[in-house]
Amino acid sequence: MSSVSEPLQAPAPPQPKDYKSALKPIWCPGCGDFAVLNAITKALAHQALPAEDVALITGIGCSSRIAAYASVYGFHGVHGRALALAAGLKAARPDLAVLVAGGDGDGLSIGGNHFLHACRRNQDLTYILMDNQVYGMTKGQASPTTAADWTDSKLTPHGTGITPFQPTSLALAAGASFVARGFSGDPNGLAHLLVEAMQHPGFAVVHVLSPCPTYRPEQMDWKKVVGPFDVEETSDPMEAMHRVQADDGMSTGFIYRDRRPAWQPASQAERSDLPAIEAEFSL
Amino acid sequence: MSSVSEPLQAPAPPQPKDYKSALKPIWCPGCGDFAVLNAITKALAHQALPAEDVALITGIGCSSRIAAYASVYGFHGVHGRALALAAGLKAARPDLAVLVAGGDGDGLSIGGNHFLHACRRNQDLTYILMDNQVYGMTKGQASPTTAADWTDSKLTPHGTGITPFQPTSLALAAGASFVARGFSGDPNGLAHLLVEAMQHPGFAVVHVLSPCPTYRPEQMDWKKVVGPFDVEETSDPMEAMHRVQADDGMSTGFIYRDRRPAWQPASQAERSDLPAIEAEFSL
Amino acid sequence: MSRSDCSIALTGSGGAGAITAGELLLRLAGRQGGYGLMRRSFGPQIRGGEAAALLRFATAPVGCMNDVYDVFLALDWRNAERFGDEIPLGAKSLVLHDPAAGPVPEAIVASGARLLELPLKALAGDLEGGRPNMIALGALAALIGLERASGKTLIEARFVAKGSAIVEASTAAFNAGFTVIETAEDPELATAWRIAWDGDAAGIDERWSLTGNEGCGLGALRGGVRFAAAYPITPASDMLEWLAPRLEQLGGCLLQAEDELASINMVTGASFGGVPAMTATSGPGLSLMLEGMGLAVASETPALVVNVMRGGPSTGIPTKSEQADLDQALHGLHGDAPHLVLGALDHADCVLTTEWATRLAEQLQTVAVVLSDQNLAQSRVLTAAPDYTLPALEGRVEATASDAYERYALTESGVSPMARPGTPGCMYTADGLEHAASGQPSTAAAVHAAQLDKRERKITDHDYGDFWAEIRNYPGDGAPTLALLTWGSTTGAVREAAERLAAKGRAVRVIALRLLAPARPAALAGALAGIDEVLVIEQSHSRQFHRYLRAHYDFDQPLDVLARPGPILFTPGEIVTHIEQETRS
Amino acid sequence: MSRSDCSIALTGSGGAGAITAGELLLRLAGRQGGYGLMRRSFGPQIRGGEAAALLRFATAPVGCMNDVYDVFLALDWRNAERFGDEIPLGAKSLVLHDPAAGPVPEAIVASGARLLELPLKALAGDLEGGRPNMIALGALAALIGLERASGKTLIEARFVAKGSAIVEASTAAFNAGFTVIETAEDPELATAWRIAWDGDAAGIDERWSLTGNEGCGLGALRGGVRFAAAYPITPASDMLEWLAPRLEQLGGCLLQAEDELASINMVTGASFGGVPAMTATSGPGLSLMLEGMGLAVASETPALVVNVMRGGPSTGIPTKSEQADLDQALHGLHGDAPHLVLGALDHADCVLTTEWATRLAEQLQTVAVVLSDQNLAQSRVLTAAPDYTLPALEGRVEATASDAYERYALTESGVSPMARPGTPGCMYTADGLEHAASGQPSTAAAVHAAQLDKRERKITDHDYGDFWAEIRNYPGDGAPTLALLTWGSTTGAVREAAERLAAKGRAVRVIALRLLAPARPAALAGALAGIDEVLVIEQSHSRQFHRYLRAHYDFDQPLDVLARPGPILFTPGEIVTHIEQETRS
Ligand SMILES: Cc1ncc(C[n+]2csc(CCOP(=O)(O)OP(=O)(O)O)c2C)c(N)n1
Ligand SMILES: Cc1ncc(C[n+]2csc(CCOP(=O)(O)OP(=O)(O)O)c2C)c(N)n1
Ligand code: SF4
Ligand code: SF4
Ligand SMILES: [Mg+2]
Ligand SMILES: [Mg+2]
Repeated sequence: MSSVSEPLQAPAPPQPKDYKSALKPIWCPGCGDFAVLNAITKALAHQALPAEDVALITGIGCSSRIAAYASVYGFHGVHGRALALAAGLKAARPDLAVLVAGGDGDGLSIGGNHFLHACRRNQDLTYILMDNQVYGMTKGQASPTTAADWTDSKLTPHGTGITPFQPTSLALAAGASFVARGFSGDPNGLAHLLVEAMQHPGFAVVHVLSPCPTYRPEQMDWKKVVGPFDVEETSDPMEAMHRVQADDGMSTGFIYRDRRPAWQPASQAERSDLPAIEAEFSL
Repeated sequence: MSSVSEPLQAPAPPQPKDYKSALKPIWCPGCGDFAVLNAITKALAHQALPAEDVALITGIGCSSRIAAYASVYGFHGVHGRALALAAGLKAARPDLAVLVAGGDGDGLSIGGNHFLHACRRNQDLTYILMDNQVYGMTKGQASPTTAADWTDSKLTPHGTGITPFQPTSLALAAGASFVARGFSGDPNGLAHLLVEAMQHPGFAVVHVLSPCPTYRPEQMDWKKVVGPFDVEETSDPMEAMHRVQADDGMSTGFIYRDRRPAWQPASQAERSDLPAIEAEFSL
Repeated sequence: MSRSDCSIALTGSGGAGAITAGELLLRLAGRQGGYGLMRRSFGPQIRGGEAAALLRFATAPVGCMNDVYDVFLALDWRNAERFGDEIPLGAKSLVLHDPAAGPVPEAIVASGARLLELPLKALAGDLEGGRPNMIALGALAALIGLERASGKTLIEARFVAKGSAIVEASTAAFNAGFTVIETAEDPELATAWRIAWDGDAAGIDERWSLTGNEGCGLGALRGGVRFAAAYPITPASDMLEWLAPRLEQLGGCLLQAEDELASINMVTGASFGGVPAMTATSGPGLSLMLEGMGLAVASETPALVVNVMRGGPSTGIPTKSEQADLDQALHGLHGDAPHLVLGALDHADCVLTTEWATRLAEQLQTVAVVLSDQNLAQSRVLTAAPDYTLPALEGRVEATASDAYERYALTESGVSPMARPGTPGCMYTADGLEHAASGQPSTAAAVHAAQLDKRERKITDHDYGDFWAEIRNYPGDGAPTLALLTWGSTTGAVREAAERLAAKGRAVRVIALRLLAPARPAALAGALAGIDEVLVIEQSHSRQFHRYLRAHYDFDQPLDVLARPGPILFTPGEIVTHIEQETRS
Repeated sequence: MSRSDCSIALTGSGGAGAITAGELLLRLAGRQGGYGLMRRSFGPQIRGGEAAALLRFATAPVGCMNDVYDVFLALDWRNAERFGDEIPLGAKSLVLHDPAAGPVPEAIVASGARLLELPLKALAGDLEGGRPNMIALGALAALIGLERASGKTLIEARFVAKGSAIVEASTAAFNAGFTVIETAEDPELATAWRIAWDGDAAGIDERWSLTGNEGCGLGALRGGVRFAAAYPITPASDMLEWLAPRLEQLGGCLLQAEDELASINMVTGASFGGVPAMTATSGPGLSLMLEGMGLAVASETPALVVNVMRGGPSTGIPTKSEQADLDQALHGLHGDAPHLVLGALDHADCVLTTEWATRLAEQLQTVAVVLSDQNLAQSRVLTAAPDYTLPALEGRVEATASDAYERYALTESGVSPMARPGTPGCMYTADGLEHAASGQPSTAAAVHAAQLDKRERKITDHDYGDFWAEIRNYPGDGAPTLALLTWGSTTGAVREAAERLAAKGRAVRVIALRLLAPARPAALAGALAGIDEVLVIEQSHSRQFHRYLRAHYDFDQPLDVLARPGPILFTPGEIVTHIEQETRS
């Protein structure tokens, strides 16, 4: 505690590293997820958010390990349920800034239903979908965003033969009110998107291309093809849908933003108390 | 068995009633689901499909009870998993015609993930989504297609406050190759859609407006507002998306059809046998 | 001649109003100082199908249906045979039937019950807007000795919103029915079914009308729950519907989730945020929650799960009762995942047990499963207002700002302070991976063992006081040597069986376990002092409770078992007969 | 001096190639007529982190690791301390270390093991493209008396695809390592760790190299499985990856599902279609499958679920072994849902048990859960090719066209003919709702009881013959009075402990349960004849197996328990010590 006689000083603005935990990531060298972590801490520092007022909720996967690497309140939950954990947390604690992060498997395979319903519910959450088009943690199987002809998994030796999802299209069709795409190769750009996503009043989906050099070494070439969208963001969902459908999935930037108010649990009932409620049981 | 001396006669063409089971439906009087059952049996009769070569797979809900009312091979599974049952059945038994039916709760709430993935997988299945915008079976709660301001459920006394899903938009965004909308008030039109859906090579979604007079009595007015789309079907998914977004959800007819081949499990590997496989273990 | 107990079944086809009449009759009896219980039963049709109101009235509290119905009134006979199983009749039963409804079904005639005509249609025809169910209400009210005047008051209160014409027509119908019985030639009608409402009217103000679902909902609120997330399922939905508006009134909320996978995780998320949280479901939903419950156990996040049991397995018999989710509640989680399982013993006990479970979950930072069942959940009882004092519990131990905060610190009790998000300096990551005291993931054997020990110790070492079971002696000729060991809603019938045995001179002890896990072997051994025979009574085909007792308790006495599946509930007579025929002593 | 058994640990940081060298060493020993076992262990990093190859070689089959490692070779010391728990060393151990890798860690020095320098880096530097791991391979091969020539052959076979430069460099490195040991001054090096490969070479052709995951996969194929659906999960994924191409080769298929809710229902759908079907998963996935398994039980649809246990609860310790999903496999379904649970006893037994489970599920129209664990699943053993004859099973009883077909007919055995879709006249609806014989939903008490009885009877009344357990006497001085009762992969260490006790004169009987549910109390009572003390051995913190035995079996003997959690596996010595210190007789 500072003694009374010390001169008052404005606290130093927080730095990104202040939001990092002491834990050493288990990620492989070169994994895109390192940069996502950096972008998150930058975005938090930029907003100078007190670390204790931020929660980072994840599922299971390499990407989902990110919760423990940030020094905020974290929950490393079970596979696919991060958005449900976060929905409960945010409804109970609207005062917290709640970030959710996880992989393409976590969010679109096992967690697909919660993704749909989170988009529809439009709670004030920021969802960081770390897409490497593979299940990294379980050693390289196809995910819902993997190209149909990717044959490197022994589970699907001829490729899945199934057209991948476009996460941004799904988000739009399901009703998300903010959709953007970032790239781990551009952590500053990503941090900027994250700041805006957090400022957005409703459910914000940030689709992040985050390569897995271990199981998708060819993704190391993403840096050659990723670039900004050549159009501005829109508030027309159909227009946004057009753009993402026309795109090769490699353009980054803001896609869609509709500033309608976030959903919150109903609170218009007249306040009562337990004795009054119990009185209803009397004959 | 007919004796040899009897004159040979062409078998009478099957009638819709031949596809009905002896079981009396538990549905409330006036429930739209009766007409959906009629439409299914008409569609089967129209195609003169041997009843034993048809399977009807459902989940749980008033609508899902339909499996037992048709005299085909049926599976009345658990809540939300009909599409998964059907995916396994069709992969194992591609010779069967497999229909899947269920409610808006079964298909879009608890079963939402399988709906997404069935659309993406594009197996040759026909999915009849019987939408009454309510959970009938559990006595009237809001479903994912219920309007945000519907206040008749005690669970959401001020309405859900959440924008409903557009099932057809979701189907399109997730990759379904056939999308249409029918109405239980027009069983012949619905039967026609079902025939086409069954003929379609891939995953066909038929969104059926099927009123619940018990918990949504106002839906009895649907017959006044439902009418055919004023445009032809398209094979352009964006175009289709436009139409369903512009529509009030009450237009019926074909929406989208893409005749790409259905997905089937891989079978390009050279055939082998168990002894050869076991030989791999030898040192 | 008057009696202290009368059971009535009232049936009718869709829209006939049997349930409405039954509910009014129950309320009427309550107003007159009586106790009672009402179950509802429906045919398979979703709505508008046949319905039965199954009622029991008495001058003392009742916890179960009786062996035989004294009175059966059918508004019509359409599909009435469906309820045959549920409405046992005997030679002393009275069947009131409307000649206009056609002949009495064979099975009912065969019971030997006395048949008496009650011309509902004809009487209704004489009255404008007169509804047969209100005539039936009047007749039954008169039969069991309720006051005509209170009928009027009640009908007014109930139908006032529907306008005065309805109120008047209903009242007239009620009166007409009442008069028929009052003025009947047969003097038996005026006396044989009349209950001696001995005016416990002073206690009426402390008398509640309560369903088990309401009881659990209230218990959760009393325990501090301010967040719920759930997906509708029979027979738990009414609890959720009761809770939704009331949580809101208390500044909390209920989220309708997309499925049970979401609801349990929403609960865990809210609880992580510092708000006591719950969900309610039934077997199929509980199955889907197990992974999420395991996460709450491993991450030491308090969570309340109320499971209202219905007939199983799978979709089973959703509208009927059974006690067969015990195994799953106890053992359904993968890995070694110690948690709390409690069972509510009766309607009022739903309040106590659920409040206690909530407080235990909060204090012990684990999952508490409360098992109720369709029997309690959807029946309505007239009962004394719940009156209990729980063992003192300090509530959730929260962490305060600290530099060296360790979320999973190895404390003596096994409970480690839990930081509420927003607390500076205590940031941690809750984890379902095995973790060291800091929360950091670890695969080390010593860490794993220490955390497994901690999670078990905090639960097994806790002092649950006397609430782990209800233990009552029913003294007969001498001290009891036979103990009836049961749990959950079966307790109602067991208690009454014990009373009857005691009245016949056979002393028994009833031990009804409220705390199912952790097991309390020392406490049970103490409760069995002086007992040389134990009969386990449960409603499960595979004897789940019996197996569990064998696994976790040592008995010096031989264990007998009376176990069978639902949907027909145990009656006191069935238990008495079993004991008289099968037990040794 | 030569030995019959030698344990070797080989560690290295990411990319050092410890695992590759270990695999080659195992294969080399197999080619020379030896038996052996290899486990792999990794640090937390997803890929490229430190790795350990844990090996044991012997002249007779081995089923577990030994108490202490005889040889520890570290390619480098980076993070090697992580494996400390898993690599116990003693004063007789030999540590081969590269002086260029820095000082030997304290903990290893403290073990008192003999330290010997092996200048890997230096030797590698002398060779073009020479990799230290191949030098280590050569050194270890020489140390345990393998032939230099076969090393060359094996290296060629392994690296041929990588080009001749790699083959040559690797061979040269192997030879260099081999020579270092061969020419070592210290004569002990040439003899002390040398195994007397007594040329069981005749049997090599019947010798397999097998992991538990491969064994389960093969067992399923032998049982007739031609459809699989699954969602990847550690440590079951390798089984799926083994199955996918092979199912396809046999005309079947494997579907990668979106989650486990889907996979179990896909399995049920395929099986409903007439194709024997399976899934494989681990704890978290099994949790999600329980509702679907209940549907298969209630609808009487055969289904095989292989659950490869890992450390729990929740996400737990995914890469390590534990036997703590037993409770869930037995009791995780809601309602009364009888089904089969089997546990594989060793690698080869994975084949037998999984084939048997598949055939039982098909014949009895129910769910069979096979429990394996990470210990078996991901370790590789050199074993005799599985050789067994299962009890005759007629397979799925199919219905033939009929007018009066009843899907759930009440037969004496409880098994009712199941119509394959496509069969005319037998259309029915499979249902998870309780149903009458016809399949029609019913809530009637008698129907429910009859169907519950049927579903239980078909399982409990089946004659499982002698396969329910492996029962072996290990004779010492006299007949055994102590029985070791165990299940699953723990059997390996228990068997070896029994051998050691017997060798010391202490006779014991090992009873390893292969069929866990239904319980076989009469059979076990028979197997316990002459026994007056029973020790239950299991790898679970909450003694799940012990509790289950208490619940379902009667013992005349006192039951002792040796139970502890993972991730460290039991060793024979630990069990012997426990028995010598704790058991009475
Ligand atoms: C219920 C359940 N099923 C399966 C798994 C195994 N599992 C762990 S992570 C993962 C997928 C990871 O993929 P993704 O979410 O894309 O994350 P990444 O590792 O690629 O970052 C799977 C299938 C699990 N932990 N739980
Ligand atoms: C796992 C599970 N959760 C909840 C339920 C309860 N439940 C039965 S049907 C149903 C919803 C029915 O709605 P929908 O699918 O729209 O069918 P409808 O009755 O409206 O035709 C619910 C929630 C269940 N059977 N299983
Ligand atoms: S496996 Fe891929 S996603 Fe996982 S840590 Fe390694 S590089 Fe990253
Ligand atoms: S509740 Fe609604 S959906 Fe269900 S049967 Fe009745 S009308 Fe149909
Ligand atoms: Mg991924
Ligand atoms: Mg519906």
